Amino acid sequence: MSAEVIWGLATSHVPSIGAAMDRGKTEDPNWKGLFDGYRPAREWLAEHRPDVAIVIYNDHANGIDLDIVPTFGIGTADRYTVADEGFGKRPVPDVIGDPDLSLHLLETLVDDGFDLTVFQELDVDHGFTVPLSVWTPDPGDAWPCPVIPLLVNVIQYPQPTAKRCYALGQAIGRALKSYPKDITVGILGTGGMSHQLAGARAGMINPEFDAMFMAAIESDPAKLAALSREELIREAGSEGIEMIMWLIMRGAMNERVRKVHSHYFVPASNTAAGLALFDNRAS
Amino acid sequence: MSAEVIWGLATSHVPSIGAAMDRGKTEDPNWKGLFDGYRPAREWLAEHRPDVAIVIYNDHANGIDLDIVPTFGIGTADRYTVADEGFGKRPVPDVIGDPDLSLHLLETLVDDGFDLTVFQELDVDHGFTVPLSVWTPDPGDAWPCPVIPLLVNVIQYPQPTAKRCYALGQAIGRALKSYPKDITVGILGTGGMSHQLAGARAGMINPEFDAMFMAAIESDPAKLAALSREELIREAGSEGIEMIMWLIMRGAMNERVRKVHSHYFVPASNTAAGLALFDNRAS
Amino acid sequence: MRSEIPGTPVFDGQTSRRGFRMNKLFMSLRFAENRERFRADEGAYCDEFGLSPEQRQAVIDRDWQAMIDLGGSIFYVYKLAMMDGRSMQYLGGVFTGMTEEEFVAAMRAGGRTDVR
Amino acid sequence: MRSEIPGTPVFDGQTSRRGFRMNKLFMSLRFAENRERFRADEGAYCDEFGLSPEQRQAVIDRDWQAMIDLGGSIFYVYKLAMMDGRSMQYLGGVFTGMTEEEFVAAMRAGGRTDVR
Ligand SMILES: [Fe+3]
Ligand SMILES: [Fe+3]
Repeated sequence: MSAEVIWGLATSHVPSIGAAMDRGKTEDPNWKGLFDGYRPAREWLAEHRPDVAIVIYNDHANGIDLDIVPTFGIGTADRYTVADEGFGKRPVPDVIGDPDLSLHLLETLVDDGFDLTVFQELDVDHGFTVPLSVWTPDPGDAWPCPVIPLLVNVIQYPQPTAKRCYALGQAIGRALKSYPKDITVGILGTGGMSHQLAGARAGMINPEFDAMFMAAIESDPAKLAALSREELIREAGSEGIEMIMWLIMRGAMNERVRKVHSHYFVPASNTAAGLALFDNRAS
Repeated sequence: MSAEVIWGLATSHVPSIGAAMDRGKTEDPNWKGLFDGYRPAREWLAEHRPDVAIVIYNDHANGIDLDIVPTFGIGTADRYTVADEGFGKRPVPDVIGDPDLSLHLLETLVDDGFDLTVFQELDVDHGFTVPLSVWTPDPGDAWPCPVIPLLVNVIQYPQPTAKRCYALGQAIGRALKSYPKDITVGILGTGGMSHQLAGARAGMINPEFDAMFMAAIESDPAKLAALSREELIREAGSEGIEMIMWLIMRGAMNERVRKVHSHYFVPASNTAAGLALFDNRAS
Repeated sequence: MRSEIPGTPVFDGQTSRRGFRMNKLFMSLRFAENRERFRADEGAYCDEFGLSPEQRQAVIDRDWQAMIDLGGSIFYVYKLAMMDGRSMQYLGGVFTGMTEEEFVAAMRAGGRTDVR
Repeated sequence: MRSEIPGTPVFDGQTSRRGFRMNKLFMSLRFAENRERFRADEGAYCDEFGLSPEQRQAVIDRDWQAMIDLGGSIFYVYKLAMMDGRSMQYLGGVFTGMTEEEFVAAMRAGGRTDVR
């Protein structure tokens, strides 16, 4: 028996993507190109609902403060409240967790030498809910399945290295294989693509780097795992470094995956938005 | 240039040891044996004052709560307040930190694949202040030098493995060697020795295991690093597992160390109290 | 997979989840104003923290063993004991069926070396 | 050892230490009652959070660049901007010497691909 990753979804988590959906602006000329590009992925995902999902994301001054900054964190709660980020909660359902799988991951990963921080209570912000909305635009009263948050520090230097993120993903893959129940899992790596919010380079976009990253995340993740923090910040921008979270997702998948769909769009507010959906049952 | 560990001190951090000192009971028949045994270590330490100290400890429901439990944490503040644990603060000085060294350790250790949680604000409890008092019974207005807290989860299963703790210690040793200033460092590993506070085994003491641990921490730490959580809990008690923190201290020291003094005493309230002082300049 | 060790409660993730609200209550007792509010109406204070009926009863009854069984961490439970002026040796006695004096005597005699 | 990347503030440990109290203030603005208290007396609110005189002035003047220079994290600074009804594109304009419209136009034209 084991938990089997059936798909991996890499996607930006820009708040304005959620806001565009919440305000019914997805057909606006400035947004239509983005949301049209999501459609094939959403259709495929609707037909491949997993038993549990894991969302790899970072918080943006909503669920955790700067007095305690964990490199990696995992939620073990049975419920996660949607955060009020200062303009009211997003009109989306709270998140049901899966404490059994959370604790299995925690125990296995700590044994494997990953120094996770355990969250028994956590409000989840747009970094978490926007990817769920990208996956499931109309959740109704509940998201398609229980979801486990895996938090990564991408805001405060030193972030975990790309190499460490990839290794964590691989360890998650191993941990899922040893789960003593037969379940299917979807895994979401969030953030990116290139963007920088402050400084004289604010607004920078690097389509060549993004294209390289989009190709390599499928076929050569080890190449991305070799990037230093400095290279990531230089090429993808001070906030684009958050793409290291895609590597955690990718590490949890098989060596060979099949790309179902990908999409690249500029801009989602100040950001290059990317989406890539991979079928883990490549065979 | 480098930061050089000049000594390592392993010591219990039982609150009643601090209370006995704060209340002037060190000459009481029930306590005298413990404090007399500290004297040779204290005398040696008074003559070997480092520029900075690192205290490896765990919090006991005072500085952090169970909603966020980090496996490993490091403080980066310039000051740490002594916690009020519910009976007023201990009458000891607040702790001055060393943010430069903290941040050097943080960046080096994260690069080395340790997933630390960063504390910018932290109240330190008896787990931290009692070892300082064991080292320096009369600090006056200030402790002998700045001190950096390194937090370890020993309360909530899964604790980091003994192996991981020893590896973290070794990584701390390497990180200190690369510090771009010439300073001396004292390192304190706290907790233990055998004890169990709850359950039908409450009050258990295992002098044979403690003697083995005391000998091996000097000459064969790798043997201790191979102990499983289950072995530690069985042999040292559900709270005695905190002796994994001694291994972090030991890992940061040289392969060969010279024992200056050690002492073993039962009981400090419900605990076997141990002290071991090692000179890292064995030559 | 963890093996059980007889007579040894292990505070693991499921235990911590079970005891979460009760342990939060205990931690709040670090502050004098909370201790006063608790003393003034223990039941109401328990309800405020969302304790289960069993946990609420265990707290009010000072049923220390039940608090541990219902997810209490000994370090947190001890905050309540301290408030009551109880020592860790008193609790040790409760958990082992001894009086505090007997438990202290056992510790001074070198600890319970027979139960390991 | 970190190499500097021109035009790119990196929010590292020393920056975070410097901006700690100011960022705490920004985070507090998630809550309506805090926004009201802040609006009622911005200086007093800054003092309550222990901001340095420079940080206090930067906040009151809405000197966004100074807030970043004085240790603000953009995600935290943004909480204040949101309260003022300012967008991230407006801030982008401030940091790059453009109007909000110019910045939005640059993004819609594919982003600032010339500054990387
Ligand atoms: Fe983000
Ligand atoms: Fe302890």
